[in-house]
Amino acid sequence: MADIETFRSETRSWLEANAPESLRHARGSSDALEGHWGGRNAEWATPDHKAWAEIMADKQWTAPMWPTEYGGGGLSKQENKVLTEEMGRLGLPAPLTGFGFTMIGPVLLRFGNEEQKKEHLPKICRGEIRWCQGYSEPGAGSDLASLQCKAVREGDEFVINGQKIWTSYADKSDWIFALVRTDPDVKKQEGITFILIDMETPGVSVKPIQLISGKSPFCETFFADVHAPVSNVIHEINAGWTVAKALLGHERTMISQVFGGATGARKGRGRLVEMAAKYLGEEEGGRLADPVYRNEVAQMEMDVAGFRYAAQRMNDEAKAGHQPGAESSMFKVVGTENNMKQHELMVRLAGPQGIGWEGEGFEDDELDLTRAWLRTRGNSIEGGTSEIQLNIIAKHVLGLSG
Amino acid sequence: MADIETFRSETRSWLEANAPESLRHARGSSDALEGHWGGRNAEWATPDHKAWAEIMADKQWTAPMWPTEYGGGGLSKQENKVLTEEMGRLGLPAPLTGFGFTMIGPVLLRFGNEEQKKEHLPKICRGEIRWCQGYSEPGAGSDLASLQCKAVREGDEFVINGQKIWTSYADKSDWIFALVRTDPDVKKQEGITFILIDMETPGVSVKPIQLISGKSPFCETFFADVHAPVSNVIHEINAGWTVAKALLGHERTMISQVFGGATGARKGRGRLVEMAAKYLGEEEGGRLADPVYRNEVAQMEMDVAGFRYAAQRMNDEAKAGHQPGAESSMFKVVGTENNMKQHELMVRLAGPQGIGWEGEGFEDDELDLTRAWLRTRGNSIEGGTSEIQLNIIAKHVLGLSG
Amino acid sequence: MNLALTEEQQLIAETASDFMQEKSPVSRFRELRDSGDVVGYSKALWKEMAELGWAGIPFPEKNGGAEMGMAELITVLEAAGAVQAPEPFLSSVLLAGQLLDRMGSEEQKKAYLEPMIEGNTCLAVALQESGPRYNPAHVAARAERDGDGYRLNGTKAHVIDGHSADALIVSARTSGETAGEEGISLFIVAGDAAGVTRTRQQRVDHRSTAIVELSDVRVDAAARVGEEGAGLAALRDVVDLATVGLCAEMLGGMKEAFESALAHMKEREQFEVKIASFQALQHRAVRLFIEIEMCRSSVMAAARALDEDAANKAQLVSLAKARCSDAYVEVANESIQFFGGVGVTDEYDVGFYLKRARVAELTFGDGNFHRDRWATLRGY
Amino acid sequence: MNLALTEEQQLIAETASDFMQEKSPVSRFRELRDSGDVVGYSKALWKEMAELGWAGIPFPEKNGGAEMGMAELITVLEAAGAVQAPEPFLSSVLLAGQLLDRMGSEEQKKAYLEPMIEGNTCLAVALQESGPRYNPAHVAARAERDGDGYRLNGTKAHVIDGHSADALIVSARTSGETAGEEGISLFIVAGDAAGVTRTRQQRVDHRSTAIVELSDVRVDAAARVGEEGAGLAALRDVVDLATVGLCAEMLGGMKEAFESALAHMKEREQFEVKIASFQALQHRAVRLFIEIEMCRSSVMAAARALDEDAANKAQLVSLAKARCSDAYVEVANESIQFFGGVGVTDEYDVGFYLKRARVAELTFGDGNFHRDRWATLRGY
Repeated sequence: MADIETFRSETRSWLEANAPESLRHARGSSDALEGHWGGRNAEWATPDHKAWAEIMADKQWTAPMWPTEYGGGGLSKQENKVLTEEMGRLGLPAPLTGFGFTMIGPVLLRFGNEEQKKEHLPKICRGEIRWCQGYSEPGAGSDLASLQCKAVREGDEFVINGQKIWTSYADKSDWIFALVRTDPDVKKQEGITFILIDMETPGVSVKPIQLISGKSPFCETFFADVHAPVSNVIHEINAGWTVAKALLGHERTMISQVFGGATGARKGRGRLVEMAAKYLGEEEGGRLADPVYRNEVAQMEMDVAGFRYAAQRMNDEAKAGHQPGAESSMFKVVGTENNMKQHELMVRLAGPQGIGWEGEGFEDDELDLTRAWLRTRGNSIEGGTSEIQLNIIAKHVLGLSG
Repeated sequence: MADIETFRSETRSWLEANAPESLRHARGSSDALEGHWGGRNAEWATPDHKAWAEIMADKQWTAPMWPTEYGGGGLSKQENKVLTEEMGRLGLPAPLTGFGFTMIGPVLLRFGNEEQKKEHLPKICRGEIRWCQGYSEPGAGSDLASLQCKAVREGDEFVINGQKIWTSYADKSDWIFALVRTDPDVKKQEGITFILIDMETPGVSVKPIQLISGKSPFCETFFADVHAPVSNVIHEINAGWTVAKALLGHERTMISQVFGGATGARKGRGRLVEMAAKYLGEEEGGRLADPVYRNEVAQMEMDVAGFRYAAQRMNDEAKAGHQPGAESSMFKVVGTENNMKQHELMVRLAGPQGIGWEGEGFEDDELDLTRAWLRTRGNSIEGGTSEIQLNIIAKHVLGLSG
Repeated sequence: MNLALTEEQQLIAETASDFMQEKSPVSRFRELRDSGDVVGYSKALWKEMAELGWAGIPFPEKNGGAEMGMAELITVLEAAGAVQAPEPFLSSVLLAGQLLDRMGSEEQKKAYLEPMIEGNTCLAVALQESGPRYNPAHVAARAERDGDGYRLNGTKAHVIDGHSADALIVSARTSGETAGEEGISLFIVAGDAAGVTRTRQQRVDHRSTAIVELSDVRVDAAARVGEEGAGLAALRDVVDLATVGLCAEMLGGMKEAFESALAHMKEREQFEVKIASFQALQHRAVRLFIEIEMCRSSVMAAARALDEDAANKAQLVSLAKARCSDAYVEVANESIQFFGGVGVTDEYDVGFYLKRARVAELTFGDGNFHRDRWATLRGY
Repeated sequence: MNLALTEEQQLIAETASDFMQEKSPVSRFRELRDSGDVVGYSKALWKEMAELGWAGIPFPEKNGGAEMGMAELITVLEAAGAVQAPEPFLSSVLLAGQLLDRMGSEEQKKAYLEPMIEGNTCLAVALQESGPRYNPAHVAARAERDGDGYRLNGTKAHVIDGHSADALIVSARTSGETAGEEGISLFIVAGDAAGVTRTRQQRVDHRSTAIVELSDVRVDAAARVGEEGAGLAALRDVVDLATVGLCAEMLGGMKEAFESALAHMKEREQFEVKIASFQALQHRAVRLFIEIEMCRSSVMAAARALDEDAANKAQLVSLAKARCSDAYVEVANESIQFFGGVGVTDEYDVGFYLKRARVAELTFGDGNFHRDRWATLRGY
């Protein structure tokens, strides 16, 4: 206990001494989706953000729990918690974020060989390389294992041809980790390889996807005779499905956490109530004037609160040593549905002001809301459709065969 | 047109002259489920009810559209409509009702041989024999064709062993029309025979079924070495499934009509509104005091009204010559669900007064409501589950294979 | 009331459907949107539709109409909804046209109604203002006597097709206070009249409404539509007509979205089988099918009740709009789910239906509004 | 707040579950019902349960309790709910016992609380009257000063286990008007006291409440529980406790109904396959599973909020009750559907759960009531 308190005071002093003044108590500092992603063509919000990333990279605290030999901080879980708390105390943003830290990094640590770890992890820690994920294909949605993007071995290289879809930020990324079919003649899960590809390799091209809500980070990524060395294969050739599954479970958990955290008014009047009051009026004393919408707002708030307690229970049980089962599927379904319903309700509360697209006659918040609502329509599809999650629970939790 | 007006005036005069005074404008006269069923052990509400049945049987108007040689009235569709209207004008009840008229009668007219028609139809018309239906078995619910009740041929007889369930009013019926397995070695639909059995035959026994709502008309019916002549087979041996299917479609239509007609307040304040006003109060001017329940009441009334217009459209389209498709499945699903939801809402409106079972502390109407609610729970199961109806529509209307 | 289509109605429906599929497939709407068009529809196509007689369906023959009713018009609107045809039936035919037919002088009909029926002009009604959403009595705009005419001041909002209309019928108070039932009068004003400022409001469904600011707009007495102070009842009536017209369009939209998803399900394979074979999806699809059928019956009943001036016509309008409002959104949401990821891309058409569903829901009152109205009409 | 079970809580839960399965399977409840029993539960089994310490869980050690809290008690109630054990935890422990613990004099605790904790008596609280359903301020019954005591008059209704309780705590007005917040006092009265008439109300779940008529019932000042006029706040507190206790029972019930249906689905064949293999049913089953998990989290959170006297405890009570009210009915309805025809026969147990679900829904406020309360508590 003494050690950890020492660590806390040292951390606090160091942060006080080194963190740029301008980033302290900055807005949005806790939003894991909107950090700074680094990369060859990094876009920094301010010079201080860049400096902050460098300072932390030097300190090896951009990936606090990764081993020190790969650029990480080597901190224990407990120390990491202290670091998070102390950064929170100062309201500091994460110095760097992105799929390097949340996806390919953990995969490399678990499945990568020494050479691969030495090559890639330090660059992630320093924000030099931005990663994207090449999993989905137009013909393989929920049935991911039916993917067709082909990699044919020629000597020490694979030659890759095919297409990926839903590759978030592919247009801004430097490397992609992708699933490719290396053996078409075996059971579909058994012919898949997990491989790393530099996006600057000739033959790689990217086309952004327009969504119903407008611009999006999603892209289509095309491979035309793209050469990648065999040494870029993670784990073994034709054993990519094992890697993919590990990462998918991880992704589902992340998504469910995002929806668990992103919604809901913990204290005071939430956004829903404020909107209902603004658009439908309130009586003296603050009671919402429309009793039927009031009931809907209450139901929605209660659904969100219920979800939060369910998420807390899962965390508390995990701390108490319970192995999580298919909970992540449950949270994916409920979290996304709550988020969708909440946005639908907000649009309905705003009424004719909730259906603007752009231009005059609507407030910026109103236009943002409309786009956000449309964007949420994808929530129950992306990251594994709700139907797939229900299948997983039916099979693995309820034991319903089928 | 002249003819039909003559028929109308004659019918009117005859009814005025012959219908018992006490039955005119009697309550519940239009309730098709609660008429008088006749039979060997007929129970008549009053001597006038018995007299009315006899008068009408003599006139051959208990089955107005059946051929006169079998005891029917031989009326045209148009004449029958006039008769119904004129009986309605006087508020007269149907003289006789039951599965003889609605089920086995039409089956005999379509599939029976001359001898069978001569034998059974006049007795139905005179209310001498009450019929029940032996279709379902404990092991064969939605999958009716998997029935196991066995009939083995011995000379001119079948010897029947097995059990039926959900045989409505079997304890009060004289004859049963049943599906039995006469060939276990072929495709399940092809080994079924439709046969008539006198319930007084040795080996037939009946046990009433208690439902969650209390007593019910349903029974289990057991056959232990029951002998029935081969001449009691309707249509051909092993061709019973054809007969059964014809009857099932007919039954579904009847059920959907019952739920279409039984619900919903066409004019003035319906029962739902009256209950809401009684149990939750109303403001001056009659507005319901609880706005959230008011919204639920409106939604329910609108669902019922919507169903009514859908039923009317089906009828109007049928008149215009459209062949009905799988509409009866749709109406079965929606009609039963509306009925169930409406009863649930009524119980919720009544609150603590809606959950009585018997004895003091509750009004009779309240106790009836509780039982009625529980009884409706079976609506989406009996007569073909909602799931089966959805399967039928998916396959036959939407062309979704599966 | 007969809820089966007559042969004549069947013929109109088929003609409209064929025309829409040929001349106005969804790709036409997409091109209109992508072209940066600011009118919101095609004036040329509007003219073609008018030449087929559709703009004149509910009007007297002497004005160039067909003297038919809602029962006929909804078959055209359903066909339009199926392909997202944005031509101004609601604004020009059902709101402005019906107001003129009911309240207008012969001169006004000649000047405004007949050219619209011929497809040469478009009209709009500026009846809403910001604030309580669906109440046409909520009028703060004022019309003050000015010599033998009036001077109009105020701001109207959410005026359907108001940005592009050749003329606007404006509701304004000649007496009474905002939200009062009495004192609302109607005036017809040229879209480019002095003192009229129109701001286009681009909606998510890629159609437009307008904010119309009236600043000392001078009109003659002859511009008044109907008697002074007698506008509200007529406004309510035409809003009911337009509501049922909108419902028919919604019906066409939900049916098309659903059928496109069904077609996708029968084609798309996952796990080596068509996704149409998954029973969980089948049952959900059947639920949508049933809901669409229920909507159709309600819309047809409401249209006929209006044509027959039935005592319960307002109830039936609410029945149809509440059901269609909830159903269209649900059908569009589910259809996108059946499409999967591609369903949320702009490349696919199904997103248009979700956007239109939401706009339609929030036009002329949503489900909650119409359930409340139903209850009020039924005295509870 | 920690939402994982501690080892101690885990142990209590397992003990309770084992006991209930062994000593009180659903068949025991069925026999009780069929025997024409009028008490509504088994006094012998209540004694056994008390001997295991369950009636004393939330009470001080000096009164024979275990000094634990709702977090522990709900594990027992969940086990009871699973097997439809009707023993009087709500009435005796959570309503009457908690009122005595909070408001009672030492003499009252000795005389009433301790024998109940030992399982020798049962208690009930007569707080409801006919009229506005779930408002404990709606008290018309009056207590008038009579010498050094009081004279009680009025009629209480829906008194849980009131027919069989040895003693009743009655709310009555010492001042103020019906529905007023002030002036409600509590009195403890023997079940067979002169002037008390109890009418058993048999409910659909085969348990009983009572109408209690008080006709010039004379009690001493020592029968008053707490200060004069100070009863309402305590009543509200104990109703919240009992509500969460009821939620735990509901949770046990819905889980058992669901699992029995699941077991049936895995066994029953239709069309040559287990009905468990139908995807449409699978997805519906998963929805129920998720709903039950959500209920569990809410109930556990509410119990802990009460134990910790958290600022938002009342909100959490409403959260749990609204969710459990809607979920239990839905789970029971769906479970019966999964059973098919046999599910609506009295021979199968699943009907008990539907009946209890409805009664529980309509006890201490239904979903609408608690959504309204949530909104009010959150200031909108």
